Amino acid sequence: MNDMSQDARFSILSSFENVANLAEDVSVLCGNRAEIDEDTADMLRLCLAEALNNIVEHAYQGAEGKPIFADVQFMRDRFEVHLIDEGQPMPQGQVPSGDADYDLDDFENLPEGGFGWMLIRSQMDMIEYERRDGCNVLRLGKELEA
Amino acid sequence: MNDMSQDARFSILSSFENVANLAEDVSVLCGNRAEIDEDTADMLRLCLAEALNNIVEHAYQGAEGKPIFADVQFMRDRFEVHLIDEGQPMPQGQVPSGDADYDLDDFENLPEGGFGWMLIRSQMDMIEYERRDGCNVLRLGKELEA
Amino acid sequence: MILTVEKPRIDSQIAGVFRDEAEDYLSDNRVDCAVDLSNVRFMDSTGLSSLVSLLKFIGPDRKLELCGLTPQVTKALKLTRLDDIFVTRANVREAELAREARAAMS
Amino acid sequence: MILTVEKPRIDSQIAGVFRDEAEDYLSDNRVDCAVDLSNVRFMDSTGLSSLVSLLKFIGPDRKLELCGLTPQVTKALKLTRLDDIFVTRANVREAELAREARAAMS
Ligand SMILES: Nc1ncnc2c1ncn2[C@@H]1O[C@H](COP(=O)(O)OP(=O)(O)O)[C@@H](O)[C@H]1O
Ligand SMILES: Nc1ncnc2c1ncn2[C@@H]1O[C@H](COP(=O)(O)OP(=O)(O)O)[C@@H](O)[C@H]1O
Repeated sequence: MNDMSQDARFSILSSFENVANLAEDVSVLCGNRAEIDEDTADMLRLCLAEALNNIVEHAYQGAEGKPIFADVQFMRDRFEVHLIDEGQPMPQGQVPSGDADYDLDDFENLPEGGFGWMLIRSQMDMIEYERRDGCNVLRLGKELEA
Repeated sequence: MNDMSQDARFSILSSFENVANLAEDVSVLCGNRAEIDEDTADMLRLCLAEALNNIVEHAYQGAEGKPIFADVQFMRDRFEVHLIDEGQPMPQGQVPSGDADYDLDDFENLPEGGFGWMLIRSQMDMIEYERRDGCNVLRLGKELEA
Repeated sequence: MILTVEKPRIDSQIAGVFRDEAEDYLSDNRVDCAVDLSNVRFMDSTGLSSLVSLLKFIGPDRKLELCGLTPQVTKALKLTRLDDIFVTRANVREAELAREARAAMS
Repeated sequence: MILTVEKPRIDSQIAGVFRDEAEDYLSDNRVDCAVDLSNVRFMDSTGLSSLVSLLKFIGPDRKLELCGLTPQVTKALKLTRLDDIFVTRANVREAELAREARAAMS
């Protein structure tokens, strides 16, 4: 990466197909611009798909045709993706914990959900949520190796 | 391509390196989203590089750090890229002709420039220029095969 | 028996169908099962959920193993610690050998 | 003689240097010249301009030929109709055979 000043903003309308495309576009762009390797770009795509699927499923409760924005900012040593929607806020106004220290031996109570946030937390170096002007703003950041 | 509603806006600061990156990012995005083949995506990248180099060279007369925007819009049967800068207007307020019917036999007077616009004209289905609010707005459009 | 997933992705569009079909099969046939994931290049959280559902469905008396994991699937299992819950085999052949070994022991 | 371009691109960052070096060489050595473009994957308008400059520079009494054109270069020459102005050869070997044939004729 060569310059601090390359930003991109994507605008789409909510649908599972559109968010899958968006996750791909953004991860390809980050792969090109931030020179991350293919594995990292794959995992980034997965995280974006998880966060964007949550927006369609939970924030918009499955409704299609609602606005979603993705702002991508490249800085010298990291990049950020901000996901913005106008749907329902996160429960308790914060990002679900999604910690991966559930009890492996408690067979009956193995979690059947929450893996999305575990994956996001394992990959991103910064996760910040804010409710702003009636919008959900989720900021995901990743440091780049020197 | 599946949905009419996928737009992207890229913002960069002028420099030959940044515009080369931008030409690549936009052509990769169009290649993914509009399902154009690799050859077409290569030629698109070339056209964008030509138009963006002209902005740095002529509109901004080589100055670095000036704003350039690229808006990409995908529609069912075509896509458009709008390039916007705040530099000097086009001469005579219009796009240079760049027609490729120069005289092949007139050896001494072979053109040594103007190939950029010949390439752009040969590849794009729509080329429109407008001066708006002190900005140059160049709209390039390409039809997609059914 | 071996359940081979033909699709290259187990994501939100397909995870539900996959789970339902597998559960139907496993209620009709009370056998051990190895899920062959060698065609699956991409698995998201709903794919992981469907595997956990299957494991609970089959219960403690039967075996559910995974085989032929591609790199992205391996990574997704590891990051959610599900690699500690599932028995995995390199490929279908290994899964069959393991089943034969169990049969010989019992 | 054969002038081989080592770089994978002839664009605005390199076209000027390429032209100057080639012109220096061609003023010191009054020979025919074949430009080997087999390494060049990408050529933009400034690359095309530099080739036209070279053709004018070498003048009508000497030959300037291009060889080893990759698909993108072939396409750029065609779209600007410069493929009608330049003699092109499939590769370095063909360019040398053509030069030998010319030498035998003269
Ligand atoms: N507005 C919202 N945007 C994003 N996520 C939300 C929103 N509202 C709720 N959520 C939460 O996101 C969680 C989804 O977590 P995730 O780890 O992807 O698991 P799941 O497999 O249940 O989708 C749900 O628990 C849901 O409560
Ligand atoms: N503001 C501008 N934006 C884009 N192009 C401009 C602008 N002002 C002038 N131009 C014209 O663009 C032309 C560049 O054409 P091009 O075909 O790329 O040839 P060249 O090889 O001379 O760069 C120049 O003739 C120049 O006059």
